[in-house]
Amino acid sequence: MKYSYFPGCSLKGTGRSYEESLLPVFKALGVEMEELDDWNCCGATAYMAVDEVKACVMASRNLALAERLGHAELLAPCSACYLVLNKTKHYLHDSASVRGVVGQALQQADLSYSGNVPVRHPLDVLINEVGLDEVKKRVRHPLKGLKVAPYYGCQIVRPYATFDDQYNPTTLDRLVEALGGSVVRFPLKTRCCGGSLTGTLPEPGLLCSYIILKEALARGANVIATLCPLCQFNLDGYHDKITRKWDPVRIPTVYFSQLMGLAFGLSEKEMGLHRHFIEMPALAASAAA
Amino acid sequence: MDNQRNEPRIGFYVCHCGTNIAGMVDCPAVAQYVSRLPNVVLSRDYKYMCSDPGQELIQQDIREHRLNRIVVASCSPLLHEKTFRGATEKGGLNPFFFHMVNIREHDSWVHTDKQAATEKAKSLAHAAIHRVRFHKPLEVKQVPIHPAVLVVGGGIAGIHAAMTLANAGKKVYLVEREPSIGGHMAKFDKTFPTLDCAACILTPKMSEVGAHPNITLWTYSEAMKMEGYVGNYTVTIRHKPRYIIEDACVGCLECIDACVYKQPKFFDEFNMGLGKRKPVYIPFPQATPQVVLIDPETCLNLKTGKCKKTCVEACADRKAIDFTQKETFSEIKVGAIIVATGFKSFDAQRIPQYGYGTYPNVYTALEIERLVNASGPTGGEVVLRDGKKPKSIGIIHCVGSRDHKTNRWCSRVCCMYSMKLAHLLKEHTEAEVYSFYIDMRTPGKGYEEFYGKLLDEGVQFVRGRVGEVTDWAFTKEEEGKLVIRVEDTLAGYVRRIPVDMVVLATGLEPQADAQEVRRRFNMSCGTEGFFLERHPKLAPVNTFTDGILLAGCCQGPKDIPDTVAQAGAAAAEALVLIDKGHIEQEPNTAFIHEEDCSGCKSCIPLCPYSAILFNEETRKAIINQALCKGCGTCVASCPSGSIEQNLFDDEEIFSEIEGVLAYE
Amino acid sequence: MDLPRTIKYEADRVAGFGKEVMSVPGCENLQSCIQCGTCSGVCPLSIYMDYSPRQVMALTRSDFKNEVLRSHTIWLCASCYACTVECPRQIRITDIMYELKQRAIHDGIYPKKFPIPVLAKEFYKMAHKQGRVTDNWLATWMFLKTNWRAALGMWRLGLGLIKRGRFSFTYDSIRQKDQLARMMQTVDNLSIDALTDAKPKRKASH
Amino acid sequence: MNEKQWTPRIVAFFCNWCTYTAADLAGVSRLKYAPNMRVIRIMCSGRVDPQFILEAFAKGADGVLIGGCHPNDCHYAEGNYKMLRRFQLLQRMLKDMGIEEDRLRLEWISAAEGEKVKTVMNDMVAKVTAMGPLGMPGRFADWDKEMEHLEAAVATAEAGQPAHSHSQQEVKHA
Repeated sequence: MKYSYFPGCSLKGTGRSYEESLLPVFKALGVEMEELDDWNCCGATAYMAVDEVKACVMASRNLALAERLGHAELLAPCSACYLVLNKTKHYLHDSASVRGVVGQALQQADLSYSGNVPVRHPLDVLINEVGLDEVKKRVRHPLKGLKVAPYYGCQIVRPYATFDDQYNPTTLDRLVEALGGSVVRFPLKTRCCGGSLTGTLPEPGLLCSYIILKEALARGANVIATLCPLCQFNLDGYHDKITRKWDPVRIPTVYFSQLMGLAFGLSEKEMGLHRHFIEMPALAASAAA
Repeated sequence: MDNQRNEPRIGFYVCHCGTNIAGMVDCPAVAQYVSRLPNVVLSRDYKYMCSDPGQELIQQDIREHRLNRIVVASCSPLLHEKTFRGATEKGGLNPFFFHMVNIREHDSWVHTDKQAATEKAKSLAHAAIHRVRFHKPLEVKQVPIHPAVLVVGGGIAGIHAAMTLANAGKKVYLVEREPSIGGHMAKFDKTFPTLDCAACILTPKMSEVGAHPNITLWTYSEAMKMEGYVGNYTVTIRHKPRYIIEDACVGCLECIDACVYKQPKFFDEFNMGLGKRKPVYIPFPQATPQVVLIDPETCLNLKTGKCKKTCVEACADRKAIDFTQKETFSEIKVGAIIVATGFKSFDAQRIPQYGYGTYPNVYTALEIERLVNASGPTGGEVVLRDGKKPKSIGIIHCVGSRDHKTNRWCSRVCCMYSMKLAHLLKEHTEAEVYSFYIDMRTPGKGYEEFYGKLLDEGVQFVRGRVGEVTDWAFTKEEEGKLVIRVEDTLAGYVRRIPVDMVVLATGLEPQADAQEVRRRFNMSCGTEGFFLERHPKLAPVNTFTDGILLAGCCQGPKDIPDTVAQAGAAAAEALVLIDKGHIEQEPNTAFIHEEDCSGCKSCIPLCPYSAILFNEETRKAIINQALCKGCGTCVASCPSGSIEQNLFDDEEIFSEIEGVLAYE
Repeated sequence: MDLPRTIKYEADRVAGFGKEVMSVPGCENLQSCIQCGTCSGVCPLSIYMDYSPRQVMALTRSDFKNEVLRSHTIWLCASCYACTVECPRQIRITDIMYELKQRAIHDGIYPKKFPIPVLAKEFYKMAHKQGRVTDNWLATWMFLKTNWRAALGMWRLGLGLIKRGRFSFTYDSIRQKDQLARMMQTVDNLSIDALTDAKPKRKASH
Repeated sequence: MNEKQWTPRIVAFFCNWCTYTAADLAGVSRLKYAPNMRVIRIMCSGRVDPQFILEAFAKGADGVLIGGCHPNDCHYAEGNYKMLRRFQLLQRMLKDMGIEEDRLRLEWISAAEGEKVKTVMNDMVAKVTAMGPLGMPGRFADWDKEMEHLEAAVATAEAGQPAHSHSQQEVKHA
């Protein structure tokens, strides 16, 4: 299996531990990922607020690069990138005029896009292509005793839910169980973490994060698993502020790929866990056991 | 009349239909155009052709101008063809010298360009003028009718229709697929807005049905197949085995006490699983017929063959239990069929954000009906699944209604039944009751007054569709409760309201097998899946198949008063058919010109009614006029052109084709 | 005491605004809104909004352009799409919010000193210029432009990021910046007509 | 008739029970569609004789639409299947005659599908408009002329030397 790979800005920036963990884990499973050459910003959420058509053009450049690279499908691990790339595909499909503008812009770069590159999330590929049986085979240190709150965030299931149920997604739950961890029932699975509001308007933004952290603790979880760099940043980076505003709700938030790496026997360092603010003693202990 | 066979003298009338037609079609111009066509003696435009003066005009013109063909351009023939044929006949002509042009439904109502619409009207009129010249005088066929009626479905609609017909002295077969009649209404506690007890008004009717000499009641049975045509339907009924000989069972229920299962432990369908039953059971105390049944899925003897059969012992010499019963079939002949198959309650799990099936204290309205019912699983005590009494209750309206992702329609009864439940729950528990609605719909006699009463009682009405029901707490008061998050759109705030119990007012939708039933009885369904009436205003209980009538919620959501009224109307329509003793059949049958028939037999296998026979002596095919339904398939395929169809003959259609393509 | 009048006159409406928004692909269903409030009921941020999402829908449909574009609501939308998937009329509320944000930025009538539109514009500029976005610098610029005091409050976080090797000191960027610039120029050069069904009121550049 | 802009004329055969009723429903629902269709009511799509369709084309129709009940829903059990089989044969024949496939269309429209009547009508009118006039009456006139030439040629040939190929040459010239 070989995929084109679109990391997105976050995975090269504050979310670099996501990439650091994802690449070796997928390699271990025999999934090859080739990074798009000279990819650009996906045209994310904030960009859409200024100019949607230009956002589509930015996203289309990446889609066109993927088409030129020639692998059948494109992997986008960041939820926002995944959403924007898929949204652009929908726009291109639905609107002839957007298609026209994008086509002309791509011509300037000697690129073209025919609409045939599916954009998929690594979790989707993991469950539906690799299969949990393959994952289980590679588990060397089952995540015993780890109580995981599976947190999907919003943009991976909405509005273009394709690989999981938009109300009660279960792919991450099943993955955690395959790794030997236990899953707590977490009704806030898809509730918004506050997104970029945590930085711009701390009160409403951080309240969103606080609720998720508080509820994960209330339900007995000792770690939150996530699949989005912004969610990870919000749930991990603002504990000081949240504690000052409300109560201390210290619980680590890690990427699903990091949990996989630990279960596969890779080290915390290799998984980039040292880059997080909240450490996970429970995880370390169980992984070593 | 002599002039009928002479050179055609056509009278043409174009109807304004007020402004319905005249607003888009230039009626005088159409009349003017037609007046110049060959054989047209007279061409008029008139405000309302279907009115008495309009019909009188036709009759007068026939007499004064010796007309022998009539063409009216107005609405759909499905609406007024009969009217104008009648007028033609009263004028002294054979009614089939009339032809109708549809310039309303097919023209003025669907176009926006007046010139184009007028052109279309002209060319359609032209076709009719061409065609009517070839019309022939025809006789209406009379066919005797079977004076019995089949009612499918034993809810309140079926019960009322059956009783009405039986009281009029007609033979009725009432078929119900559940073990007892009563339908949804039997599960209700009280009825809105009068709050009279559902059982008190329904059960006397149920036992009357059971005892009526004119009614054959078949429960646990289904109408499987229908053949024939209006007046002469043959229906096959399947009787499921209940492992009880109905005639021998006296309803003493001793077998239930004697069952080897000492405690009831199986899912009780009638109480939606809130109660338990044994493998041998009666669905509810007032069930009609008062006959028990045995569930083969749970009965030890039927499952394993190893049981002490204490029930048989208890039944003793009544010998009503028969473990060898198999399903049986009967065939009945009826003149008309009333379909009253009811509705299905929306499956609340399809809206996962309301938590039905996830949180035990989220209930459907139908479950609450059983919970507040004195003969229900808790004896009328409203308690949560853990036995505690709720202190606060939220009722959510429009669950699976007015929602483009599930069902788009308003289910019509939910506002009212939600308020009824709000009243009953308040009465039973003294809890704080919240009612979350989008729009309050109370259009019935005494309904708005009932809303007023509920407001006075202090039910908290919140206008807003609930976003979600969750079990995570943000404040202290929310801990351990279900939390309803909603925008109170009138107060202008988003609110979080903690409650102990959530009630989902689920909407009404078509039965799961509605499509199958539709095919079985040759009906149509609307886009939402309810059975389609012939005309929404003027034929609300008829279907497109003569003699198949509709009653109750299978046609669309409605409350009990409307259901009963509609059932009465369906019974009346059935009586109209039966009391006449015969039915008149459209004479559009096919017949064979023997002299032209080559005897190739290619028509014979095409006829779905086996109406075509082959005369071995003459080596010609013959069509049995009594069996022919007039589809015309054989006509279209006869290689020698020897088959003709009345009203749709080749020359009539060819002339119509020529007419619609004639340019001015 | 100064009591503002809350009545609205017909002159307060901007005729055609609602229709314009509804002509954008994805925004058509707004016409069928039944004001049930499901959007506000599920929105995690509605509790901070001056107008609830439902009210924004009503105001937009009724041409109250100034009220809508000045509202905090459109900027508080974190685009989690909860409203869009729950709406019983399948109105794509999140997309409408985007459309309104674009119009507010275009008309320059968003609430001043409000950091979100500033972030959006900075993001746009950086992505435009570099082809990629370096998140820590983006945040830094935003704070400097809106509320530099708040930036001081973030020093601990910044330090944390540096300590953990998550802070990029340089801008990340693509190689073929000129290529991207040419593409964007093409979009700017395209006449408004070419986009009528996509962006009815789109101006060539911002 | 003065020279107006050409618009297609389409003849439709609608079965009484499903499609005709659906067209009534479209009317009652005040749906709007193109005014080029002329509907002829028949009891069942099974009644549609291939000759009707040929006649319609011959008399100047630019398209023919047949509307019947959905499979399994025919009021007369299976008249629509009979139509379907005829339709498939007829389409091959029309192709040989140089009549484009899209000019003849068969649609299953149930009594509840008023909306579908509108879409089908509009779609068909758009397609036929794009194809332009069919002009069968003119073509028939040409063919008639050809026949005359042919007959004349045969007559001459029979009078003189019996050269078969010669007469065919004549036809091509004509």
